[in-house]
Amino acid sequence: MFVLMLPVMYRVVLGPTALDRIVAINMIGTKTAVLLVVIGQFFDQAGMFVDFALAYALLNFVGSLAAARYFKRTRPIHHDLNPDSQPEPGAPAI
Amino acid sequence: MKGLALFAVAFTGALLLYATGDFPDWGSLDSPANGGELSTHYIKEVRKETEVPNIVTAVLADYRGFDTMFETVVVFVAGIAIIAVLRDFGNGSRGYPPALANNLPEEPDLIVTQTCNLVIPVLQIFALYVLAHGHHSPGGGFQGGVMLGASYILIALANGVEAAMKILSERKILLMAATGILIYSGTGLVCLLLGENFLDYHVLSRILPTDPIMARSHAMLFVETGVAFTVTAVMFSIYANLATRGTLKGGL
Amino acid sequence: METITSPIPLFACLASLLAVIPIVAFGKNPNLRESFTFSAGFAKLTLVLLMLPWVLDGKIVEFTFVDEIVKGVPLQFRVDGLGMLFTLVASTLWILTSLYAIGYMRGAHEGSQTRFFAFFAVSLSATLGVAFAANLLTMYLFYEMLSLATFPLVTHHQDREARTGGRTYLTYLLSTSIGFVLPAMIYCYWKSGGNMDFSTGGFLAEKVGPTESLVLLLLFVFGFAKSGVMPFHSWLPNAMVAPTPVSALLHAVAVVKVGVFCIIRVFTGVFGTDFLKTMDVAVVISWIAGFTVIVSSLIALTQDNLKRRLAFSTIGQLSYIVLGVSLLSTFGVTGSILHIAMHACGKITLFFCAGAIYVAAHKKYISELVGIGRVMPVTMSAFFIGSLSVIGLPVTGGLISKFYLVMGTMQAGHMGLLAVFLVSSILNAAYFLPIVYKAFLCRPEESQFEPGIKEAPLACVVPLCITSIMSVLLFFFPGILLDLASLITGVGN
Amino acid sequence: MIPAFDIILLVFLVVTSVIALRVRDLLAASMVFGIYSFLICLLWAEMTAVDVAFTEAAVGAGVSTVIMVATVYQTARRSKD
Amino acid sequence: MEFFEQLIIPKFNYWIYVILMMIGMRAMIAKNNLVKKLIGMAIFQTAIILFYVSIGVKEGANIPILDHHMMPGEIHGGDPVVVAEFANPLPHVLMLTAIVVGVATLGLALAMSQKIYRAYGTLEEDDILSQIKLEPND
Amino acid sequence: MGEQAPIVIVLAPLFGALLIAFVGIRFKALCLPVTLGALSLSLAATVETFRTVLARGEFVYLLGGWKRLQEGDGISIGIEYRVDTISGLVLLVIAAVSLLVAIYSRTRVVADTPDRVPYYYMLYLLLVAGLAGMTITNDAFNLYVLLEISSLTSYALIAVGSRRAVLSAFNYVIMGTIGASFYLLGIGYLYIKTGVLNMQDIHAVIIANDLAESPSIRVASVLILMGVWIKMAFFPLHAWLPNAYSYSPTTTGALMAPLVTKVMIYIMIRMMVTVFGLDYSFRATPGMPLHWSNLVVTLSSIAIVAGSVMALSRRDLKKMLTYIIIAEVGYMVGGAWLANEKGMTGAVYHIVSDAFMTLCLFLAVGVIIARTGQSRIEGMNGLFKKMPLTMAAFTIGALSMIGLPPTCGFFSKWYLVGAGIEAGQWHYVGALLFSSLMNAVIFFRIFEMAYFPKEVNEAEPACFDPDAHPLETLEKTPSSMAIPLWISAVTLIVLGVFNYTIVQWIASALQSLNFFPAAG
Amino acid sequence: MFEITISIISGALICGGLVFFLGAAVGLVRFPDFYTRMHSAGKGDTLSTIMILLGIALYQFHDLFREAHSLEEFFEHFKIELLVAIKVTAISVLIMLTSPTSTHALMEAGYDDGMEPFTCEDEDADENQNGKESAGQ
Amino acid sequence: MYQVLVFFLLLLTWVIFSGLFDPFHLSLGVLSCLLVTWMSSGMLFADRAASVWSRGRQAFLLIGYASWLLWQIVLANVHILKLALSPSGLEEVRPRVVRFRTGLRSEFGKFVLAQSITLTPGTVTIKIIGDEFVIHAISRLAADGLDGAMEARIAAIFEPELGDHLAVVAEGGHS
Repeated sequence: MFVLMLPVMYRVVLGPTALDRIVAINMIGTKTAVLLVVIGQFFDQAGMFVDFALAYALLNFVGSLAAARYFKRTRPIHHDLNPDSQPEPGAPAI
Repeated sequence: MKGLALFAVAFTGALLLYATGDFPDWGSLDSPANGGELSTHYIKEVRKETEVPNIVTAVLADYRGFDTMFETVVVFVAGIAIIAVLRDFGNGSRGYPPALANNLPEEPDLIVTQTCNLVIPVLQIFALYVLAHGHHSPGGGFQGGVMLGASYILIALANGVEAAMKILSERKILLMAATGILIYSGTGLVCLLLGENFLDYHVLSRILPTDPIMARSHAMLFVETGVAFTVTAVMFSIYANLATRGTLKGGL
Repeated sequence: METITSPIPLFACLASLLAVIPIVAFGKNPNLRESFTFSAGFAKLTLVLLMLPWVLDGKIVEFTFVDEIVKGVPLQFRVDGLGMLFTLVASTLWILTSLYAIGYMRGAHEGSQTRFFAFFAVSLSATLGVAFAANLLTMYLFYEMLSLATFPLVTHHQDREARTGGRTYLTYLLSTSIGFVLPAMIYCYWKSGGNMDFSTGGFLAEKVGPTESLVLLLLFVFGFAKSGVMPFHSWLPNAMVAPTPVSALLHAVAVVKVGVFCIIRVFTGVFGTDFLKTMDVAVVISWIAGFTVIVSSLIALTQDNLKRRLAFSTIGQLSYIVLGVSLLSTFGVTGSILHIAMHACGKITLFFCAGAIYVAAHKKYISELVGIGRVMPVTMSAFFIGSLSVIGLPVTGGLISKFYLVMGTMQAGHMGLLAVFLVSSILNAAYFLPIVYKAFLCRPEESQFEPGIKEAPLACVVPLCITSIMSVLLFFFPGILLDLASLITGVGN
Repeated sequence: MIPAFDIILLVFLVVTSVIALRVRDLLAASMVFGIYSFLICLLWAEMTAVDVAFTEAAVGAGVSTVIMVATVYQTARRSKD
Repeated sequence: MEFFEQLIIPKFNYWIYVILMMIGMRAMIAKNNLVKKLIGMAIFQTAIILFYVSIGVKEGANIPILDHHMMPGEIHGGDPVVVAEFANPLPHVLMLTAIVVGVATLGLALAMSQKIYRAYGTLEEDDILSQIKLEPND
Repeated sequence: MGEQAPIVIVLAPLFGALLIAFVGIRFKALCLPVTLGALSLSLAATVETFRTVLARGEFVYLLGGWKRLQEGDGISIGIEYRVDTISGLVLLVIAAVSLLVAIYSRTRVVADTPDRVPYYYMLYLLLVAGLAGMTITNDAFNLYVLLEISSLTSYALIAVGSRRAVLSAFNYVIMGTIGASFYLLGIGYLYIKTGVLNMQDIHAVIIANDLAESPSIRVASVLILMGVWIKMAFFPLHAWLPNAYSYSPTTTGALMAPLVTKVMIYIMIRMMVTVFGLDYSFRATPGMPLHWSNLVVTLSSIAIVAGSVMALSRRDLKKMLTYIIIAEVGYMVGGAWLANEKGMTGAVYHIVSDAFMTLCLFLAVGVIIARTGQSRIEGMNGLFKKMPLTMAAFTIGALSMIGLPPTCGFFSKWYLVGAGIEAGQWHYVGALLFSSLMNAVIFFRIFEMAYFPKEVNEAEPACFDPDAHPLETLEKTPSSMAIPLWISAVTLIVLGVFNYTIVQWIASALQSLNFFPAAG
Repeated sequence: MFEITISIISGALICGGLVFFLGAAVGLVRFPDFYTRMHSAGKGDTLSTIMILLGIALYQFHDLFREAHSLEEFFEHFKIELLVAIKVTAISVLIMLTSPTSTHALMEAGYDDGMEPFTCEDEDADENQNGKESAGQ
Repeated sequence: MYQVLVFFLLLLTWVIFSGLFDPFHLSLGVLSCLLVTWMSSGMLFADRAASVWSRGRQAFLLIGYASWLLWQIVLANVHILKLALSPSGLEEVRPRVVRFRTGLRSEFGKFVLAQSITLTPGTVTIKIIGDEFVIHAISRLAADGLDGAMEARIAAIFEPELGDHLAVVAEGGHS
């Protein structure tokens, strides 16, 4: 499973845009919840671990939603392939 | 500056590594911390003394309950502090740069809203479950509180901060946060008024229909509830303020 | 030695301090204000005189405010002969100075007189505190208080000159006292094992070695920079920007005398002359003082400003005292103690005169004083008597103290220092007598004074007359002073 | 504890922390920080610290990331380093 | 090699924590962007938490929650508690507090950075400093 | 009551803050009375505690009633409070200073932060609670939590000021977090080797297992020291302090400057004495080329000199005072590390006296700012005439700072210099005297400015940024500002005159320790 | 027997989940633009998670018939395991609910952000009634 | 009535979570459920007036729908898998943006539809603007798969009155 996480990490690292990263992050988050349950199995205490896997699943959603909302609430950035060179559109000119 | 930082960091790192060789092996059973009298006592005696299976909760809320009270106060302080620092009471905008161009008009998204509507009650009931079952499974006041707070954050994310503020207004937040600490410290204070030391819960058996040991257990639930109150309120308040730059209007 | 515990020293000290309250309160009404100054002065003198018989009986008056302000050291007053003598001089002269100050301040139309009188009173309290102090710490406390309380007096005019003068004044006094006296004092405290009481034998006796004592002595002598020992003397001429009553009382009597008083205390009370004699170190101090005497006299010769000349003269005279006490001989110490009183009377007279001249004729420079004896004969006569006293000529008190000092030199066997005395006396004469000569004996046509000028106001003239008379009287009746001095030196008169 | 998990997670952790600090887009940085706290949470769970893991889960996923995003929203998204 | 076995392997966690801490601390001091600094701060704090939690780990131990049947309330007497079976709860308790403190600090610092942004229009430390230089200063 | 007094010290401000949260938000006028009430209660409890300590010696309050194991001889399983005369003194200082500043704040808070008064007072009270708790607790980790409370509140209290204040508060957050984290790490290193958290237990375990030589403990001590030093702004680590204190609102400066650094110094002393033990702190470690305490004393000498010099170069009153604080921190750290009883006594006494000195000066400067609208030295022209009473109090504070008798500053210097001589640390003595002189120069420069009438002076720019609140100047000093100022000024003299009593109290707490003269 | 069956089924589920996860991960790497990656992530993630979770949920029962001293104890075990299984299922339901939502939300975010979808103008473009929309305006 | 329903639903959730049936914890559960009901009962269902029976029916049908959807999800994943893993998969990626109008009225219906679209092969909902769905399809095939079948199923559950109309469309499209 961790091995499978590697390609996802690849997206996180390279990403080209923030959204790509966020997608990958969302995925990792979901998998984390799964992994928690797996760890619970290791400890033979799945009952305990399920609780916070559940919490995790719920809260992970909050994180991605916030990120998504960020984009929704900002003025569109005109993308080209190198977003890092873009100036911040919302920044006041001082 | 950079060089200095590098030096400081390297120095600290070297210092820390210097001591690492001296540590007991990772996971060793008989290191002073693990095999020591203190943790042994907690593990061995916790059921006798408090009847709470989750040792962490017992230590958190009872043995080191005072720490936890102040942990709650830390949260409270954070809430107050953020309001004090950031809150824009409408007349504090002297000389600031013009409002960011970021604030687009609110348009709730059907899918997100619907999902949140479904998720939020579940999240809330789960949060309360976590709070109530802190004795038996991981969790407790803080975790429950954060999740409850997160549920309000979720409302804000789905329907905008203002919608969430309608449910949990700023005044309510403050009251709730203060009530949380009041519940915690009030529990302690009742112990004090009953003639024992602060937070010495067993004396609560005089007013609760239980024996002293169970009184400890129940009192822990009280204080966890207090923690949850504060944490809920403050977590939401932190979000609401940060997301709206303290105006509590518009924002993320 | 019998000890009397009595709060009188405290009251004596407080008399002027408490007077500050009504002085400030009635600042609007000059006459009422000054009446308080006077009543405080008289109250103080009365209290001091009350103690005089006890002290002369060889008793010691003690009063303790705080039992242990630091471990083993109380905040305590103890009145002994030396302190009594100094107090007597200071409180007597205060009354006279007050009278003079009224005349001077009103005559010269100075501003902020309330502040002036208030701080004047505070300074007096501090002076008394130093005089009564029973230990080094108490003394230091009042010493610093005096430095600070006199600052507003020195800078009374609040102009640029006053600012410079005041800055110099405080820089010298504070830096030396903090930089030298404080560590020395703490070192003493540590060495003596927590005891700082002045005692006849010296509380530090036998506890320090020669090098340490030399260093400590130097620290003390330079640290009490109010004594004006070179090279820490230049505050004194600069402080002459102050109104003349201040110069008169403080820089002829209180402040500078506090400096030398402290040094005497250090020699007699801290180390003990007997102990110092066993180590041949005090002679270094003697030579420094001797150097100061000569050099300051030479500088005085070159000064045209009357008050500055007086100031340099004061520096020299103060070093007499330091020199005397550093000789460690009985006569030397006696001479030093006497010289405090004698020089005070003489020098205050001179300052009063200088002030009176300024009030009456607005003249500050010696070169302008040609023929002034004709328009202000009383003042200049007093000036003459004062000069005699400072030079050490009969029939003034200065002769007696100088006599003792010279005796002390011979007793100690330092012939070189004897030469210092002689040379300096000649120099003293050289810088004072020409003034008198020009004032009285010049030809009338050389007089630069227009007819309108006459004697200064009565309030100015009366005090200077009194002080000059006192100088003379002290020559004839030095007994009481000798008695007091002998209490310290332990030699019967 | 599960040593294999432990080592993998720790290595991931270091990598993520470096990424979080190197990414110039602050929004991405804060999201990567979110991953960081996921991993941390797993790590705690793996080290038997369930309560800590729970807290970290709640805080890291529910609050820290969100408030960071909120701050980035209210300030600038690009960073010079 | 022996060094490796003695110092690295058994103390792997401690090594990583030091590395994380150094990363975080360097970011705190040397990063130019305020939010980056705060991310560094959070990493720094987690590193410390990692250290503490590592203290409490026991080989082969389970989570520090007693089973129900061990509770005296349910079945009197119960099985005796074997200390080695449960992880050390104390570091966990401490770290709960530390996490809370961390998030509180983070929130407050973020609030401050927003306010700084409002005042200076940037979050870059050097830009802010150059702006300050223009202001009247002591 | 006496039994429960220690907890009331901390709880009173806490409940005060809650009460403000309940009623103060709506009725803003109630905030100050509630604050005053809570602080008075805290002060009363402190006095009561202190009396108990004087009567009975050190005593322990068990929170949660968890007694030590094995009939009270074993390790502590809960958290306990421990009050001895030293912590009692520091508590007294905290309670008194905070009460005075609260009175003082009546007009200031409304003027500085008009729309957030209740929040301000809540933070204020919680800061006091945190500081008092830090002083009184005997549990190393509990100390950390309280440290964070006080840090968070102080960050916020600073950040409510002008925009520069926010920036400096941010720096403070970074530095403060590093400091607190170092402290936490240090506790971790102690815990990993000892397995306990109670300070006395840690010490006992170190002694019993002979751990003093182990690298972990050594590193722990370094970490804790570094952490505490950052928090107290010890010289090379001071960078956060000057801006933080000088740009913050008046009340914040007046509350924090006297208390925060002093409490941190107390904690350092506590760590040295209670946790590591003198034997550890002052003994020459075999592997180290430098004597441990020599090194620190040297550092503190540098701190003193550097602080004084930097203070001299400032033209802004508040800034100048903050640099003086840095120098004063050097006094106390050096004193504590002189390795003799006098030094430790002097350091503790200086905590008390410096708290009041700083208080007096900051209050006076606050009044000056309120009256003149700015705090540059050039702007003080003719203040002696305009506000003689304030300036008199300022003078007393300044004299105490310089170290002139009979103010308490003199006596602390007295003990410290004495201890320096005894320990043979001449450079420390020199630094102390140097800083006294520098202080003299600094303050007399101000006196001169204030005493002499105005000379030609170009328009002086205010140090406050233009978009801060417009500073309206008061016509006369309100009595709510004058009274605390004067109380603090008088306290300086009272503390000076009765210093021996205080020193005896300190000594009674120290006497069980076996001090020995440092070698070399 | 029961045990083995359960293990095999749950193992299969888990393996299936892992395969899908692999697909999603590879897709995430290989796909050309954000939207397509989103497809891969959103779907693969959901299903793989659900499958793994269901596998685990089933796995709970694998030791249902372990040594039990009494019927009561058996039910006790059963109850606990059932609860855990239900909870795990609940997680998967929640994920089923939230995962598409976040996929959608992110999609929309990208769309609103003006990210140009990589589209292929097919010959039969007119088949879509409303035509294609070039995003970003 | 509505709130009672919500309460019992929540209580069911609680019991699932809790797994402890002693009176103490149950009473805590009741308390919490009351609290949540009071706090956020307004969120769960849009139509408060609907009868219990209709809700029951909907729930029942929803379960059936869910199982169908699950199968669709599997299909979707296989699709993705194919695209991702096969060497020629990328060739088939022909993304496009599609818009279509729905006949569904209720928000919940739209929501379920959107979710289903997201989960089914090759399509993801980007936006809902009024009645219009903006959908991103990964390939032409996927875009073509967007027929009315799903809509009809949903309509059958939530909006039976619409169902007949839509069902016809579905029949037509499905063949």
